[in-house]
Amino acid sequence: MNLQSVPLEYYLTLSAILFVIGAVGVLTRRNAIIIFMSIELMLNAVNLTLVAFSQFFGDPGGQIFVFFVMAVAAAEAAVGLAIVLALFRNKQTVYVDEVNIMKW
Amino acid sequence: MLDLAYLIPLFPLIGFLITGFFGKKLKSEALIGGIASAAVGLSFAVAATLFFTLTGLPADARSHTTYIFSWLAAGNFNVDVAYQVDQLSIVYALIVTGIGTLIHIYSMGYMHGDKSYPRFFAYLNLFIFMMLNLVLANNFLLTFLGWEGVGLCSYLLIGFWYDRKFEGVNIRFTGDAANKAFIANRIGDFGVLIAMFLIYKTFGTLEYNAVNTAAAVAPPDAGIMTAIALLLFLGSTGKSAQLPLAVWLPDAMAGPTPVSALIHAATMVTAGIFLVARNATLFALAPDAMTVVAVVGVTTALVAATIGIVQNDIKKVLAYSTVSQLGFMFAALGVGAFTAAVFHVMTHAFFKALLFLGSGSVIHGMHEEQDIQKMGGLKKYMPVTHRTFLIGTIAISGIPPLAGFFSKDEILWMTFEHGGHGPMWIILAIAAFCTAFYMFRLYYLTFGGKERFDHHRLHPHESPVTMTLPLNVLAFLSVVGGFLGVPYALGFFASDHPNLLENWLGPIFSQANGILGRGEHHSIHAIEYVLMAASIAIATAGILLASKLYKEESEKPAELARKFKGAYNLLLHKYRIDEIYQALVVSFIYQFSERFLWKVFDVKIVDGLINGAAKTTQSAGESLRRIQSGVTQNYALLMIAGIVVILTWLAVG
Amino acid sequence: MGENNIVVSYLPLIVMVAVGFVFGLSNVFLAEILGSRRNKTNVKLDTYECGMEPVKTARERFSVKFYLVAMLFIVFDIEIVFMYPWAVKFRELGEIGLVAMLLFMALLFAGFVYVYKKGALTWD
Amino acid sequence: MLQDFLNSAPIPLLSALATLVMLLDAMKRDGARIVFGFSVFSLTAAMAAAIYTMFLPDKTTAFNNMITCGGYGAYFDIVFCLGGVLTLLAARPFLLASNTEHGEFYSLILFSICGMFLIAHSNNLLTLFIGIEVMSVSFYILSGYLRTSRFSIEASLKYFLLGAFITGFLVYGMALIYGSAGALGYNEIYQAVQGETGARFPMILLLGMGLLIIGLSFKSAIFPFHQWAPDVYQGAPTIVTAFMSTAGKAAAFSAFIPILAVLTPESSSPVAAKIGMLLAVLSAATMLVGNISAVVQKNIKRMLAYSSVAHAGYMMMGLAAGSVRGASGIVFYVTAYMFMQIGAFILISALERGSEERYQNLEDYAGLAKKHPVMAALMSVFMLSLTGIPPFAGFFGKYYLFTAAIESGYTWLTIIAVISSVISVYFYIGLIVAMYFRESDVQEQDSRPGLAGISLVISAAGVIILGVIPQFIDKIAKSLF
Repeated sequence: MNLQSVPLEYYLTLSAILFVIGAVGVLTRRNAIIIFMSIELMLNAVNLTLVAFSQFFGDPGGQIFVFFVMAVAAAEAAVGLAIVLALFRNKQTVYVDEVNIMKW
Repeated sequence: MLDLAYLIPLFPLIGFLITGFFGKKLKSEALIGGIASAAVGLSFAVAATLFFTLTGLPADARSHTTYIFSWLAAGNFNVDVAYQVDQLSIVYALIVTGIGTLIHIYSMGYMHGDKSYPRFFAYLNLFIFMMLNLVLANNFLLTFLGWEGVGLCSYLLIGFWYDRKFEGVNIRFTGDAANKAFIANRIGDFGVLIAMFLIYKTFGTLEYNAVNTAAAVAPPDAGIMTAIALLLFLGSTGKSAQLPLAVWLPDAMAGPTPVSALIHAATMVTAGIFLVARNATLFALAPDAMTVVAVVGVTTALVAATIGIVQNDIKKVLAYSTVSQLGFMFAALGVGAFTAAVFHVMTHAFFKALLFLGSGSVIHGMHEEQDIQKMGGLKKYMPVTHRTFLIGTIAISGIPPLAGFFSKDEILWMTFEHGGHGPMWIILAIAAFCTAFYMFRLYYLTFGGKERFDHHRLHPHESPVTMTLPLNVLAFLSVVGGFLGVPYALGFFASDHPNLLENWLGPIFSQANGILGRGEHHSIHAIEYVLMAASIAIATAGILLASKLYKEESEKPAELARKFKGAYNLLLHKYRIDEIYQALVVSFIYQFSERFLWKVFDVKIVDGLINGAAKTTQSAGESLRRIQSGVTQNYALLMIAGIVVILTWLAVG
Repeated sequence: MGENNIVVSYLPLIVMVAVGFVFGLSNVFLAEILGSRRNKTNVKLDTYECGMEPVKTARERFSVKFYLVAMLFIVFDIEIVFMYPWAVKFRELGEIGLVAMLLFMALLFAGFVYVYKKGALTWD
Repeated sequence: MLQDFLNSAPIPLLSALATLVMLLDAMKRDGARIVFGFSVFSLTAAMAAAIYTMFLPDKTTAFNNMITCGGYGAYFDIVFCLGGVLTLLAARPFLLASNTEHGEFYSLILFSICGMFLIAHSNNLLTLFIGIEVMSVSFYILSGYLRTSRFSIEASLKYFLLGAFITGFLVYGMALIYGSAGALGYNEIYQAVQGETGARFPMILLLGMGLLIIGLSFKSAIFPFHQWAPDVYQGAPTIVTAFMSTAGKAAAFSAFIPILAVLTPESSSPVAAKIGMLLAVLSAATMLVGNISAVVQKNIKRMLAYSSVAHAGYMMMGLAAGSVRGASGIVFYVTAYMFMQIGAFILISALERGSEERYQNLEDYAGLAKKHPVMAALMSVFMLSLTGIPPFAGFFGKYYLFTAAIESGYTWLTIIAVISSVISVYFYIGLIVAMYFRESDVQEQDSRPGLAGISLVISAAGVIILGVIPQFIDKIAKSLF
């Protein structure tokens, strides 16, 4: 059951795939909440990279970074939800493609 | 002590800031005018102090540069804000601040009740500040800043009453006159700018002393020197209203009269002379350019003087007189008589400011009437104005011992001695004759003879003391100012060097004089006395002719005008210079553009280039804005695309 | 040998799955055997959900106040992650660590005071 | 420990004061006036502390090398505080006019400045990340501050979604750099990049650098990551835009300079050349896109937003140059830009007086010189400076950057910069022409700027003073490196 037995590349590849899935989600979904969830997925993919490197180097710095990324993600989630709520009250929609009065 | 030079421009700057920003808050006119006048007065006090400090120093130590701060520095290119106090700049500073103070005081009376009273004084103070930067600068760039600054102030002040009617060729409002001045000056500035580039390229610096020394020690190619000198002179013709850029000055009379006196007679228009005098060495190294300067000066002097004979607007007569006198100064510069030119700048500042202020007093007393045909007999209504105006008129006509005689006679003598002995002297003598004639014509039509105005409508009155005081001071200066430059021929019995101004300015021009081969020798030529007598006789003749024609009401002038109808009309219309320019600039170019430019060049090429560039920008903007769809995810898509491209390029490329 | 190893190491998991499966199934049958057979009303046959109606429209709209509390919960909850590493290294960090954590808690408390004073926790 | 606090005084001081401001706002009902006063005091105190640390004898680090002290960071602290004070002074009349004054506004401004402090002082990827996020989250909220306005909320949503999206890339870049260098601290990264250990995963390092540059480019609105800027700057409350577009941009560049110095220690190496070329290309594209797009705008805030994109492009020239002169040029430009851009936006905010209808379009500015001569004159000063006409600050900003680019061999970049400056004349001077030479038949009631007047005068004075004695700031800027 030694984590070290799984090569670093596997973690990096997995996190890259997760990251891309998240990015694709941002580009394809219309619902602001789901877009934000996709962003969270991207952040967690990065967390995986950080933890993998941290384990690889035996340096706790990367893991500490992960904590901060999580805290920041939580703060962003709170703010994001608030913004989406305010948007819904204002325009009765959470679909981002319907929010485009400012353009050109 | 000499480090205090920065105070000279500082006070007017403070004055400008106060009157400009808090002028509206300060309700009292006396306070605003007082602050503005005091600011210039303090500058004058400082300048005078520095002057006396300089006199206490040995002649070769009378140049001091105060570095304020480094303005621009990049590599070897270094320009400081630094003020250079020396014999030339202190003379100019004294003229600017001294006459400036008097005109500020005068303006307090003249502008009384104007709705833009604070604005006027703010502009005046700003002008003084800029003018002082121009003359005190130790390098071309700072002078150029002042040069542009005075141009701006001149523009603002000509157009001060921007919605008033004003007659002129293609001019209907004073604002148009301001624009005309602006454009003519821009042409000149272009020359100065190019000259600066050339100077920097040739000498690697823009500091006056360094440039002039470098030029004297190792003169570069004569072609470059001629180019530099001619370009600088182009700038001078713009600022000092010489042919072919002289057209703007008469129209600049649209501004308030104190402005005409300060800017368009005493100070700004002599900036061109300053520029040449400051770079005397550069000009001395370019003899061809010197000839051009002399010829332009002489021609302008004559042309403007003849136009002045038939003008009927009191200020326009004075304006053409100014152009003509400036021509005298350039003629002096052109023959290498730098001291004589500066001397004439000074005396001219005295009597021309006096005449303008006097005319302002007349206009004030006549309720904005400017046509001398509708005046006459003002002698008894305005005694002080009359007396001082008469002094100014005599001074400019060149009757000894008033100031104008000495400076004008020195120029005449120098052009005779160094300018080919004959032709130039004769032309200038004719110009001098015209000067005496039109000035006395002006005097008689205004103050003498019958009253030609409507008594029921107009009640001429003497001006308040704030206006008459400067008149008296300037009149005094016009009387005694000439003794600063007594020629050796007249003063040899009192001293070996009776010409105080020449002694004073000597070190400044010694380099240039050395190049020109002028020693400091003095000798008495019999012919000098003959010429002196001749010039007095010429002036007297002009005066007598004027008094014969205009002293009493008579039909003679009208008769003459009828007899020489062609010449009269030509003069009345200023040799049709404006119309010629009109024809050249508008008609000719119009035809040219209609036939060629528009149909071939413009449609085919310019449309393809200029409009094309503008259209390309516009349409590029239009297509770029399409990318900005307003939809968040499209932005994200572009970002992703950018990220992919960048990362691929980093990884592969 | 490797294969053998894997089987051995996963054995407890297999056992746990089996036990769970057996326990679940047996409970279903036990309920049928032991339970009362009288009064089979609709209410009694319903799934037990702590008093809430189990079947109704899925598109119910919650009060926005739920979201508010949820957001506050996320923010305060996540701060706990900073306490775990501190707790693990508590002894080595010593006094400075304690002071730093107190400072951190004070900041959190300031946030709490702000939330409370702004009335974000009052339901009505 | 105590020494650390003293050396990094502005950061803990402002953090504590900002928390106090927040609590004060919660405790005092209807006490916005007091909160405002205390906020201004806090910023002034932080600025004093920054000036104090700027004159520390030597440049040190604090808290286990997490942040740097004094010097470079302190200079930026002063700039941020200045921007904050100018914004706060103008914000109060703006908020009162739109009847939306709440204490949160002030504490959010303070918190965002805390974030900027961290960015400028960061000596570790972690502090950089936290700083960026503290600033950004505050900005998300501030741009949606007028939550009943559909413009404001749309701006907020767009900014938030795109900002969070790019945060993912930014952190990914940091993770990759960490993976290559094996540490998060700048000092360790610097050594790793120079030494043999740095070659561990050169490709990962390169990709990490790319992603980090991309993340910071978004924050400073560099093409093609600029598209949020026009929408957000237009939609956000004008006073917030004033702050975001100046201090926010300054903060992004304050992060750029040290991190690039760490990542490309040898300016002659192929990696440095590659990164330099990338920055130069981004810079050129940004200037052109920003200025060309601004030409066709009708809304003044949008026009200025595009122009701010273009100015980010100018500043990036200094990064591409990669020299001390480039870096000090950026420092000067940031300072000059702070005054001229914040002045222009504050002026708009003072004119619109809380209405989202007034003074939005360029045509509304016709004849402004007759109605509000002082306002028109100030606006002209700002526009001339933005165009880069001497003797205003903007000219010297461009001058320093252009010379820096030429010295580093990017002559083509300078040519593009000059061309795009010429394009920008069209819309900057266009506004002046509209104000002075067009007539308007709309009657105007008196509108006094109130406290915003102080901000405007300070900004205009700054623009002029920097234009007259640029050497003063330039010398300071050069001494920072």
